[in-house]
Amino acid sequence: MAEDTFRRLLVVVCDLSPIWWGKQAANASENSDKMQPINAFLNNVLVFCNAHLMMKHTNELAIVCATSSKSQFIYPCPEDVSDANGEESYGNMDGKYEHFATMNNVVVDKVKNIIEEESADDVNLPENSATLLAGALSMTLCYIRQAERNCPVGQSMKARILVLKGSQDVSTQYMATMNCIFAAQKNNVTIDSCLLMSDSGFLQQASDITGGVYFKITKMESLLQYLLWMFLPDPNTRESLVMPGAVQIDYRAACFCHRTLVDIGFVCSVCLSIYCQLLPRCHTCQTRFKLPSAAMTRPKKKKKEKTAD
Amino acid sequence: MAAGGKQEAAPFGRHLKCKDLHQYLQGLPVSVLDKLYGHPATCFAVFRELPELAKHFVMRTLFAEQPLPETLVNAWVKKEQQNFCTGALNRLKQLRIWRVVTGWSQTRYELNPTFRSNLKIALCGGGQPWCGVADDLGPDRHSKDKEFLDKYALERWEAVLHFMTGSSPPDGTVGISADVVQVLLVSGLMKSDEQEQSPMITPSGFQFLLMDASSQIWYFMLKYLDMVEARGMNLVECLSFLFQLNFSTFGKDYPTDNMSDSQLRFLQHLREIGLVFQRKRKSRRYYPTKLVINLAAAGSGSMTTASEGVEGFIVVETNYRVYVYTDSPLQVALVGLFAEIICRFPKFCVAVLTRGSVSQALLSGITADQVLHFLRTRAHPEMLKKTPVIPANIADQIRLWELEKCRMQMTEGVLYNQFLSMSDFETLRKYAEDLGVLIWANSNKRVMIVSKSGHDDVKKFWKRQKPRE
Amino acid sequence: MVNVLKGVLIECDAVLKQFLLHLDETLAFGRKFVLEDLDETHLFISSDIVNTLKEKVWELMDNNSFNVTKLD
Amino acid sequence: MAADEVLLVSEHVRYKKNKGKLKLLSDKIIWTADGADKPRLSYAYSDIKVQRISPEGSSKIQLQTVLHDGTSYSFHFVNNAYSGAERRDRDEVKDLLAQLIPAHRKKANKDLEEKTKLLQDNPDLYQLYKDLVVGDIITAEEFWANRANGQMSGSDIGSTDVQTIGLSSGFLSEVKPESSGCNELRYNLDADTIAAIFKTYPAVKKKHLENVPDQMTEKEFWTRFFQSHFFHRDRQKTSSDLFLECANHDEQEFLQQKLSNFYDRLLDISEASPVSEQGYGHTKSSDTSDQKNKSDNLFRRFNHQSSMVLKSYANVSSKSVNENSTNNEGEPPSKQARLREMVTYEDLEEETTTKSAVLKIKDKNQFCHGVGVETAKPSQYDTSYTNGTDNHTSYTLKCTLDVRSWQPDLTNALSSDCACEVLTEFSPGGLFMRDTATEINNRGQQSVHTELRQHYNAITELLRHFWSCFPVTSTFLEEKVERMAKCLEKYRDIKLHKFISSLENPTCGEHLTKMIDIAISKYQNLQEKKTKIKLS
Repeated sequence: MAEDTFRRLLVVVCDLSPIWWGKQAANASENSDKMQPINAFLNNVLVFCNAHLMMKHTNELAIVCATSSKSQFIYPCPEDVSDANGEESYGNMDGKYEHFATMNNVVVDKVKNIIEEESADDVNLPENSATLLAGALSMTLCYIRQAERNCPVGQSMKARILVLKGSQDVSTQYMATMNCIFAAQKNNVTIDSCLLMSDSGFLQQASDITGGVYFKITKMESLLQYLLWMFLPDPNTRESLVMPGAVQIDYRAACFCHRTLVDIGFVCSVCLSIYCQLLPRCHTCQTRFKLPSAAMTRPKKKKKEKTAD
Repeated sequence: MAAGGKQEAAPFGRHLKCKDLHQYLQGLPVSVLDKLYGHPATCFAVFRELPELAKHFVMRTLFAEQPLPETLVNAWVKKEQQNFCTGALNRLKQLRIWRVVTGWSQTRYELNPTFRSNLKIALCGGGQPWCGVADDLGPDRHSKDKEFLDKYALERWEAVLHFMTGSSPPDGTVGISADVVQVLLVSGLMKSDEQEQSPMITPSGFQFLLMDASSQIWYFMLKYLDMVEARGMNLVECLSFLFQLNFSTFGKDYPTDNMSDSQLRFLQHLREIGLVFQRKRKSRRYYPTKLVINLAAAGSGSMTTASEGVEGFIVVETNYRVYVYTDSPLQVALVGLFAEIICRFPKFCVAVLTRGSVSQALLSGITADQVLHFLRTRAHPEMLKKTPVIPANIADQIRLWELEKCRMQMTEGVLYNQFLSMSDFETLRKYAEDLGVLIWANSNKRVMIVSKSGHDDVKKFWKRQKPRE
Repeated sequence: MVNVLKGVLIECDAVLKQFLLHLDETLAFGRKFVLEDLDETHLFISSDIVNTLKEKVWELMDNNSFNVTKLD
Repeated sequence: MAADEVLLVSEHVRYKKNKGKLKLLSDKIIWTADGADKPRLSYAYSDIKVQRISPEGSSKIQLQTVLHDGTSYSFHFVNNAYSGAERRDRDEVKDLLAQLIPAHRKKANKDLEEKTKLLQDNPDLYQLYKDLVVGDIITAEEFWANRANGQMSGSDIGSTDVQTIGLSSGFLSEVKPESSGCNELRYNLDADTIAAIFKTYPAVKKKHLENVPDQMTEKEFWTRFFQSHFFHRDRQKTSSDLFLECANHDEQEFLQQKLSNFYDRLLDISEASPVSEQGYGHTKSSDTSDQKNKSDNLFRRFNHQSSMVLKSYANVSSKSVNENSTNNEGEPPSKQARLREMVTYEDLEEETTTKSAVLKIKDKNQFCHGVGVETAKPSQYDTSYTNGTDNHTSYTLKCTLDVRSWQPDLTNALSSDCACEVLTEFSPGGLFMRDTATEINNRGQQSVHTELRQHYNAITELLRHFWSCFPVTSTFLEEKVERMAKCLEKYRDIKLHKFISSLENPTCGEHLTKMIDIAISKYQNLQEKKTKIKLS
């Protein structure tokens, strides 16, 4: 393998939706001897992040957390530059590499803050709140742009995103998410998706479009090993490793009118907006459709790729 | 420099080869190697320098404690990349990171348990802190900022280089100790004449000077470590300490508590050449400098451009002019090794690359690649924005000048001709070939040349052959 | 019967070989030094002349090289 | 319909002992029993394989037609008007049939050829044909009738574009004379050659029409033609030559053409000799008139050839052009376009930038975030996910408590057993590495995919038939609608159900069934309306 001189930036986007994790905890509470799911999950993620930094001294890391009310950078974040210098208590208490220790401590503090705030805000949350995946992705992409610009002269950076997500997709986010995905594709940013327990159509598309890996995990206790196996190798290394075959991708789009996922829909011939029902006029570009009488019965076919499964 | 170790005939002097970390470790006795893995820092450093695939092999087996059949490991890698897989496996075996487990029908590998547990500690925590449990020193009253540390490090290391060039160091800097001089002498970078007191720089020394700072330090450290045991110090302790420094944080102070005698002595040497800063010999804290952080990566030659933090100062133009923006007489002297200085100003000088100046450098044992590497690693940030960093015509011309030297290849030998029969010729040719002494042969002309050393054997063989016919 | 000659094998490009042959023919060193003309790129010469020859070739290169930087 | 043109009626023809009339129409043969309105027998000439007549001296005067599918029909001529009347009737029919059958067969063959070619060229269509026609869902005629508008017309357009095949300029020399000694040459002329000659020399055709049956025999005519053509064409014209007139006539016609609409500004064939006589600095050659005459003759022949070629081309193009040409100068637009093409130079033209249509988005916000939330109805996800506010808050609380108690202990993040388990899953043959298995699966899906496409093709074809009948204005359409509705039902019940039940994911077929259901319900509505009308 040719020695690649890229700085590799990994941005981990974690879904920390308290509702979803709380539900997981409730489900798992029967065998209560085990660690709480969210704690176990965070531990695993931290080890994985350490592992990424361990691979090469030029590797970089960022962590974004997304909840149902906001998305936030938890590492690196501007405040802890001052924090790290001030607080020597972060110092080495055990044999962990001190950079890892510092990073991990920052993450722990931040995550606790976020969850506290989240529960405080809880009252204001709308009923159907869902993880703000699109927002987190947008922030991540901005961060990556900035990181690429700030890259020292003579060096270049390759960035990828790893999304760790448990809660389900909401079709209201379809537009924003897809825009993020295409932005990532344009910027050559790979989006890897690691799904916890349930599949996500958005992320399937995200990984497929950007050339990343999509993987669903059902055995949470082995999360770390899955992460190390599937997501530690960067896209360059993956080419020489045998990876599991691709999954069937749910390419369904959400219609622009009701945000429902449709197998077959109506597509505006001018702006390509998708509708789940026939409209006399396109909401997006105001094109009037002159409908032949038979059009009602012969809608435009948009065959779904998925034929089985 | 190159890790692969190219087998090319060097007509003028020998190349200065710098082993990378793994080559160095492979050269160590097995017992030392096993002991080294007892410290997380070493495992970490060794891990980071592994080939990409090998790293993933280790990560995949780090938590899974079961021996793996070789075929399984091979199945992880795509068919067309199998040679990388074999390479990675060999490296892991040579470094004793993966061990062959006996008692199975197939070859099975297992991660070295010491390595596993210590790498896990580095990754996940647990175990003892790297430098032992120490009392909190509290904030340093004389704490130094990063600029100071950088300046200090550069000054100390340049003092060593100044000593090598024989030029007088700038005023106010302390000279170097006998221990360091000894390392320079033993490593062959300098040699001392019988008559003269002060040692002289060797061709290898010139090559050394042209390397980038981190490679220089790495090379120096390797030579130093070779002598550690002779000085009665513990190699394993020193190496662990070095790797510990390698992973330390710049600008942070570390306590000297819990350090062994060997390590304390080692620390003083490191202090002298600028790898760590310690205010006083007895001070209970020290600061690692940028020179030592990520040092282990230097040997692998992954740094193709100026190392981080050290600003480049050389501009090369397509008209063979070299502009050097520095006030360091040492750097100017180094440029002067292969370029004619035409004007000098404070903090700036202009030089020009000529055939004569480059030939001079080539004659003193410096290779074209080393010259180019020097220019590249010290290139001005503006230069770095261009690709290639060095203008193509300059790079090509320097290489061409080097090739000029190699237009004739001369090999001493003995020529055999006027064979009476083809069979005679073929027998002798075959014999010489098998012996590996045949340099050249032409069966049409029935002429062959054997090397001088092989002549005696071939002659004897011929004499033995002759009477029988 | 086999004839044995001691000397130095020179491997060089065809152009340089012609130059060496020219030196040989014009008795540039006062005598012949090429022992055997082997092929396009190989010559066998007597070993005592090697250093003089190197200098001569270097001189040739010097004469042939065009010094860009001296123009200004 | 031209098909109804009656070419011949023969009364007093018995079929299967029933009296009736035999009519030969322009494209089919029908037999109607006496007193009946509708013909009992009706079949196209193209279906007839062969006709037979009863032998001379047989008591019954009969004519038998054998069709391609093997069935045969015998007609007994029983005209008693006078003796031999039946024979005369029969012969009339026979003669006409003898002309019609080959003519229609040719046409039919051509049709058939075109159809097979179409099927071969278009595998989807072939599949459709197999599904619908071979599967007896619709008849072949219906299948093609629907195509006829689309594909056939397409091929017609194609054929007009195709140039009529020109004649080889050396066609006459290709008529190899056989010399049979003693100064005699024998030419074997076939119909093609004659047609070619006629085409090239319209005057000869005219002469042929004038002279052949009356003045001289065919053979005599051609003998004289060749004699004239090869021996006198370039010589002094003798007045005795029959074809001298022809040549003159040709020239006259040629002049006419010059003035007629074949005149082309870009093509000057009026001059006898395109070679300028001015000599370009040479002294004007004092050519003998004889020489000039010879070259003039040659040029004239060339020009004649060219004008004939142009004429044949113009015949084709003017057909299509004249229909829509209303230009005042009497020049077809194609010619104008050609002229324009000749006199305009691309690089002198101003650069025209094509403006692409700009997407007009009324409300950017709406485009990015979708149409207002008020239209968004709560999806099923919400209820299943949060399951009411109580759970929702309790979950959040639980999670908060969990995180609050979190003391990261990374050393136990992963147990060796779990890691080994995963390792096995990723080993060849493990849960995620069933490469061979997935491959087979994929192949299966591929075939499902193609099958699904076939069903789509077939059903849309049927639906096209179905919907094209609306509005139902004639009984024919009514019948067709009924038939198509039945076909659709049949298709759904037999083929589609089988396919859908074989699918792993039945939703794929939903759309197909839905399309059919809509059609069927439409048909049922129609039926209901009809019955209502009838009742009222």
